[in-house]
Amino acid sequence: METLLQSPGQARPTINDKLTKEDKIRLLRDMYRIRRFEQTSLKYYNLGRMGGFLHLYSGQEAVAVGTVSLLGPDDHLITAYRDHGHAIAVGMTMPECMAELFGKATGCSKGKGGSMHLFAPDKRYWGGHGIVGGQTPLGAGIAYALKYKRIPGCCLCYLGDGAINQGVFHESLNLASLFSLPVVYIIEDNGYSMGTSLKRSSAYKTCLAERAEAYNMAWDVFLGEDLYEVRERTNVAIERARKECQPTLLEIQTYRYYGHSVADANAKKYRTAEEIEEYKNNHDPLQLFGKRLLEEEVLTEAQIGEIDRASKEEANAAVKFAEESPFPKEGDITADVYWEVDNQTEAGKQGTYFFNT
Amino acid sequence: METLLQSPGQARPTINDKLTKEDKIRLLRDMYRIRRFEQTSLKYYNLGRMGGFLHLYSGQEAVAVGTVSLLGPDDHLITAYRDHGHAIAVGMTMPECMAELFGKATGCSKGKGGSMHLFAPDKRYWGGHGIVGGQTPLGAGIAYALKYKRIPGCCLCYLGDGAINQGVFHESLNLASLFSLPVVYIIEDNGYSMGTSLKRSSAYKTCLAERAEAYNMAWDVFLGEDLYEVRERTNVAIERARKECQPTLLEIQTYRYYGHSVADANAKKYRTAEEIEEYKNNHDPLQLFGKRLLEEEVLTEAQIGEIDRASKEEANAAVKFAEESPFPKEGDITADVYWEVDNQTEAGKQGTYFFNT
Amino acid sequence: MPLITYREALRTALDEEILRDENVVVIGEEVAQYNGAYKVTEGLWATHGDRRLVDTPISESAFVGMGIGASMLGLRPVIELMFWSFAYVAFDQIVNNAGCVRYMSGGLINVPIVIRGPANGGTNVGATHSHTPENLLANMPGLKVVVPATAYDAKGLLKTSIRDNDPVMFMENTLLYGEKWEVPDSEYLIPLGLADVKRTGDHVSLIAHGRAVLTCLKAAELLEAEHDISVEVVDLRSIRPLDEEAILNSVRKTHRAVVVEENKPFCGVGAQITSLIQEKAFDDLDAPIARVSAIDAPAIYSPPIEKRQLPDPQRVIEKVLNLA
Amino acid sequence: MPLITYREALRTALDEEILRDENVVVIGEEVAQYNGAYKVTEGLWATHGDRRLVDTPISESAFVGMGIGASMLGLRPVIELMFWSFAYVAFDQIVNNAGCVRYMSGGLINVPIVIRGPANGGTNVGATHSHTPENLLANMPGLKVVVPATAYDAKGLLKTSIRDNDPVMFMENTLLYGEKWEVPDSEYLIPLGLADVKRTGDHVSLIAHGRAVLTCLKAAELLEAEHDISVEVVDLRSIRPLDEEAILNSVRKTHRAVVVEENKPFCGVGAQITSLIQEKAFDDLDAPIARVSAIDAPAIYSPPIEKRQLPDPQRVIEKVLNLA
Ligand SMILES: Cc1ncc(C[n+]2csc(CCOP(=O)(O)OP(=O)(O)O)c2C)c(N)n1
Ligand SMILES: Cc1ncc(C[n+]2csc(CCOP(=O)(O)OP(=O)(O)O)c2C)c(N)n1
Ligand SMILES: [Mg+2]
Ligand SMILES: [Mg+2]
Repeated sequence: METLLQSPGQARPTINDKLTKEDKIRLLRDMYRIRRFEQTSLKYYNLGRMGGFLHLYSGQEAVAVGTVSLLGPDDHLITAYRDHGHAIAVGMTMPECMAELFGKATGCSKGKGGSMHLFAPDKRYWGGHGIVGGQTPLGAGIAYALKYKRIPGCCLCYLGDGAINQGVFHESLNLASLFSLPVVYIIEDNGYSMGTSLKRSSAYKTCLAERAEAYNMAWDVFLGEDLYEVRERTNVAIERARKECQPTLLEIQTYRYYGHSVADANAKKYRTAEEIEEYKNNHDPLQLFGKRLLEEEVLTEAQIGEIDRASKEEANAAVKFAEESPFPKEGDITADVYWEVDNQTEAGKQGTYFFNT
Repeated sequence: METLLQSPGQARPTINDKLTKEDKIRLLRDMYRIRRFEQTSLKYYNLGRMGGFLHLYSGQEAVAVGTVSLLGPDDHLITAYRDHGHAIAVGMTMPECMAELFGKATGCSKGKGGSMHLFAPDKRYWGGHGIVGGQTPLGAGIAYALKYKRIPGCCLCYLGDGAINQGVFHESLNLASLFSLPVVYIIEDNGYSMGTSLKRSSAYKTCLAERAEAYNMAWDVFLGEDLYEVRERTNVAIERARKECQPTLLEIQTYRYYGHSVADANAKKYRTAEEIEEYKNNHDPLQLFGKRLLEEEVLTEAQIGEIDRASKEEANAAVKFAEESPFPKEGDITADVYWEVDNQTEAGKQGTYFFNT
Repeated sequence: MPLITYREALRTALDEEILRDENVVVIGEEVAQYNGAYKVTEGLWATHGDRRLVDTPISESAFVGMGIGASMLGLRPVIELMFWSFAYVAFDQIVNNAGCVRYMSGGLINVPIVIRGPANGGTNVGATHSHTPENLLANMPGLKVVVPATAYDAKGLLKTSIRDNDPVMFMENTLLYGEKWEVPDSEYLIPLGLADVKRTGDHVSLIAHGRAVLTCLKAAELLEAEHDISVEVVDLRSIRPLDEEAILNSVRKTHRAVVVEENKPFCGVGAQITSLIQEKAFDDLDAPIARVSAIDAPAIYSPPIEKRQLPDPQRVIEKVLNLA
Repeated sequence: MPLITYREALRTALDEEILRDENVVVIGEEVAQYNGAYKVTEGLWATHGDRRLVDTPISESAFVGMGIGASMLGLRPVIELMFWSFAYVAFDQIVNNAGCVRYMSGGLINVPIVIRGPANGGTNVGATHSHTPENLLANMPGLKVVVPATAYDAKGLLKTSIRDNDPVMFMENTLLYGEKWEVPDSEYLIPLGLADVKRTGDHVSLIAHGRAVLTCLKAAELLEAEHDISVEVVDLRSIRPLDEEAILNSVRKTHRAVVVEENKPFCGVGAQITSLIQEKAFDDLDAPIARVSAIDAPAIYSPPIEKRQLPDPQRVIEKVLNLA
């Protein structure tokens, strides 16, 4: 399949034309909300309020917000461990998200999953997966279920540029193409997997998305800093999934400002300070979309400032909620393991489910 | 990488020109020896003399014999479970091979591996692997060791057309390309994985080898019925490995006459009798090479008949050897598990290695 | 009652459940057009077509994961592994996705998937093809593990497993596919977590699962006939959930136990059963609990020797006779 | 003797073995330029360069398999898994290739590979990242499993493992990397299969491996101080080979045993140790063997609750006090 999608950089304005003023403001606000949520979570992580990992999405916001904004009621998504952005984009509230990071019983996963494992199936958001590449066949499976049930929806399945070297992703691409599944794989290519640059982890010709060629699958590669562009290019793939029931592999080039996780002591060793600054100054998706909306006279500088302030406030309120929430109880450890046990069905009462406890 | 290797079908005669008359006779003889060895093993399988699976190679002989004939003292090979052809091509004697099928202590693996798990490390033949695709990173590892030790050799790693959909193969291709490993992956494309045709198992554009493009790796695809052609085209890849320390993915199109294994009850359901006959009549590698050697006046019909007869006799003698050989003893079950135990080192005597026995 | 094979019992279970529930879909290598590598699904593709029986490439990790994803949306995929040995290329999907997604989502998701196929040695296919992973998977809270020993159990347990709302690892045995048992025509279900006393006795309890149950039944007959020892045989049927009460009740009656399995011994199912009995029925025991497992090495190919590697009635009898 | 961290002990072992043997090569994600995700390999790339420290893509299955292939030709790869939890995407390579190739070749091949990395819960990284697969891998004849509890043991055991001619699964613990112990400057080796009595006592034996040993030592102190119970702590150090004699000797002296592990209970290492003791020291036991394991669920994220999921001295003490 030739690079059907590789139309020149210029996004045709059709899909974005449909956006109302309110839509546009919501898109900008969601990017701010993600940014401020994460910066706030970082502060409390450093204060010792949460454990484990915290993989920040800052710099990549236009990808989650842009792509998720295209989804309708029959569309689904699933991603990896760098998952706060997608969670908030899809409508998870900050308190339930923050409480999860704090390990509280009020968290979206009752404090059981943590930062890497956020879930909101009511919003058709299927996680939050910690094993690199592990979500990729699940994404195919969600698409499979849609097709099986004859629902014309799709599943967006995100992964990192490092994740493309997990074998299961390759197997999934073959299945998706062979079975014509309505899945859109989105490589969020931020140039690094931990401390390893793209060039050091992947052999490729021109780009990673080109690996789709091997499976006779449509693909596209583009910059992820401009929210309109993200929407425009992703929409082609989503339409292909919904209307033709065909998969696509997208590579959206983006950047993360922080280290791999907050614990990444090397964050500034494998990339230069200049590289990071250059992106922040010239490619920041919030700045770029803010400027665009100023130009479009959708918003004033002051209004953007207000959005920013409100986002911070919302994040702080989420912290307050999280701090005041209770931890799960020790007895909760063995809840939510088996559906049949949790629902006290006959099956759940037959035999021993938990041992030596 | 453009299809560097896809020169037109016509093999340039250089590498084959170096073959002496004796070489040519040996090549033909080895194909006959494999064919007759397997037909004989089939007969005794049907007589209940062996257990488990027996995956026959008949129809594919020019691939193993042609490719292996190019190997020098620093070259290695590893394959899947359809491994008798490679074993014999590499110089394993019929008795030790047959005895293995019979599960005898005199077998190449002392009756421990069976048909799918033949090994001859002294001949740089590293198996015989039963898990589809499982040998593909091992092949990269053998090449890795050669490069590490600065030995200018290569490793041929064979797999089936169905095996290309195991994730680990894709991971291995990326590693081989990224690390510039002297490995030649050879897809023995016989058109089917068990009862599933190529089209039903793999999404691809023009051929399977083209998947190498994704990894910026050289590749080639050609017919495997003509032994000269196999040698000529494979030699390019071997030279690339030895001299440039670069990997190649080859797809050699071939055919198997029997079912997937002897137990394949459907052997004639997923392909037509005509398809099988057509190959046997017009593409049989033994017939074709025999004809070629007649044309070249290397051999007479009678001499070919003599080769055939001798091969059968050798196979029958191997059966006799196998039948007269002892089975392993029950006590042998726990031998060959740990090197340190087998060699009665201090380490092998410390602590308990085997339990409840 | 009609005598049918273990294979037919499984097939009937699949057939009935496909008809009963639109969400049941059978996925795996060669399950449709080829009729199944071991013919468990024979005829189902002809009857139910492409939508309900789906052939896949040799990509266990992806099609197991696909099944898990689809099950999150309410499908009830029955994934066939041609051999359970091939689960090791899909191990991450089974453990981390089937096993942990419910937990990590705080109970928001459930994964009603069945993964099934043969898990046994004894067919001379070498170590790579002879794994018995019931202990590995039962180690994982979140997964269920079922190992039927007869056609009757196979049918009733498979139907229950398909209707179960949690992931069930269902392990069959190629050596049993052709064996026949009485199986009623009418529908029945067997709960998971309910052991079956396959033979009652007073002097010693043999506790087993899968094909080892049949080995125990043969041993029991011989022990009774030749040594006047009255043997009870407890078939666990499901490893997780586990019917602890049935095990303990039997041991409290007989005061002696031999745990028999075709599993490898180290951290095998027998180790857990032993640990359970000695913890909860210590004072009832008149002798140490004995164990019979596969001889501790990778599966040997050599056909007559592999037979000796697996527990046989003789080894069970010796253990029973040696009980203090 | 200098006090050094568990991490430094491992690093020194690697450094010494890299220098000693040209065939030792360290391969894994971020082990070279990044200095290791947990800094175990810090500085080694700077000293030894690209040939001896090799960064890989996130392809565990391929680089573990590559290591196995290379080891067949005489290299001694030390493969770092960033977490042992990620072994599940490489499980087939570990079990079938590292574990079975020697056997299936009738002893013609050996696989002198070490696979190492942290295998522990307790760091609030959720279920996917908190697996402890020592029981799964020790189940496999052909593999060796080593779990050091201190810096001293970590160094001596890692050096031995690298020189061992069989595949060794070496499991560390992120919670211990920063802890210090006395470790001599001079070279020493610790054999596999040799347990270490970390504390002697008369009334009860605590048998443990890995970090659970430290939990037992704390419990022992408290039991002695507050309850006048004299506690022996046996550190298995290697799970396979296993020092059965050390376990049995201790139990024959104390007549009581509690087996402690951070493993999940069902078919965990504790089950096998229990099965061993009751089989071979039945008459020496004055009480059932008790077990303490991780509470039986996937690892919970919530930091204070995950602490409770793992064995702590209090749980060990309660079990000891409850021994009949
Ligand atoms: C199978 C597996 N191997 C390794 C890891 C550890 N790990 C977590 S994230 C990561 C880097 C992934 O990079 P990329 O896919 O580019 O995603 P990004 O972090 O840039 O979003 C690694 C190595 C893991 N979680 N799972
Ligand atoms: C991981 C795994 N899955 C499935 C199988 C069962 N199996 C053995 S061979 C085979 C077909 C392989 O076909 P192909 O790769 O084309 O090789 P061929 O048999 O044609 O030589 C299958 C499905 C296996 N051995 N390993
Ligand atoms: Mg990345
Ligand atoms: Mg094939």
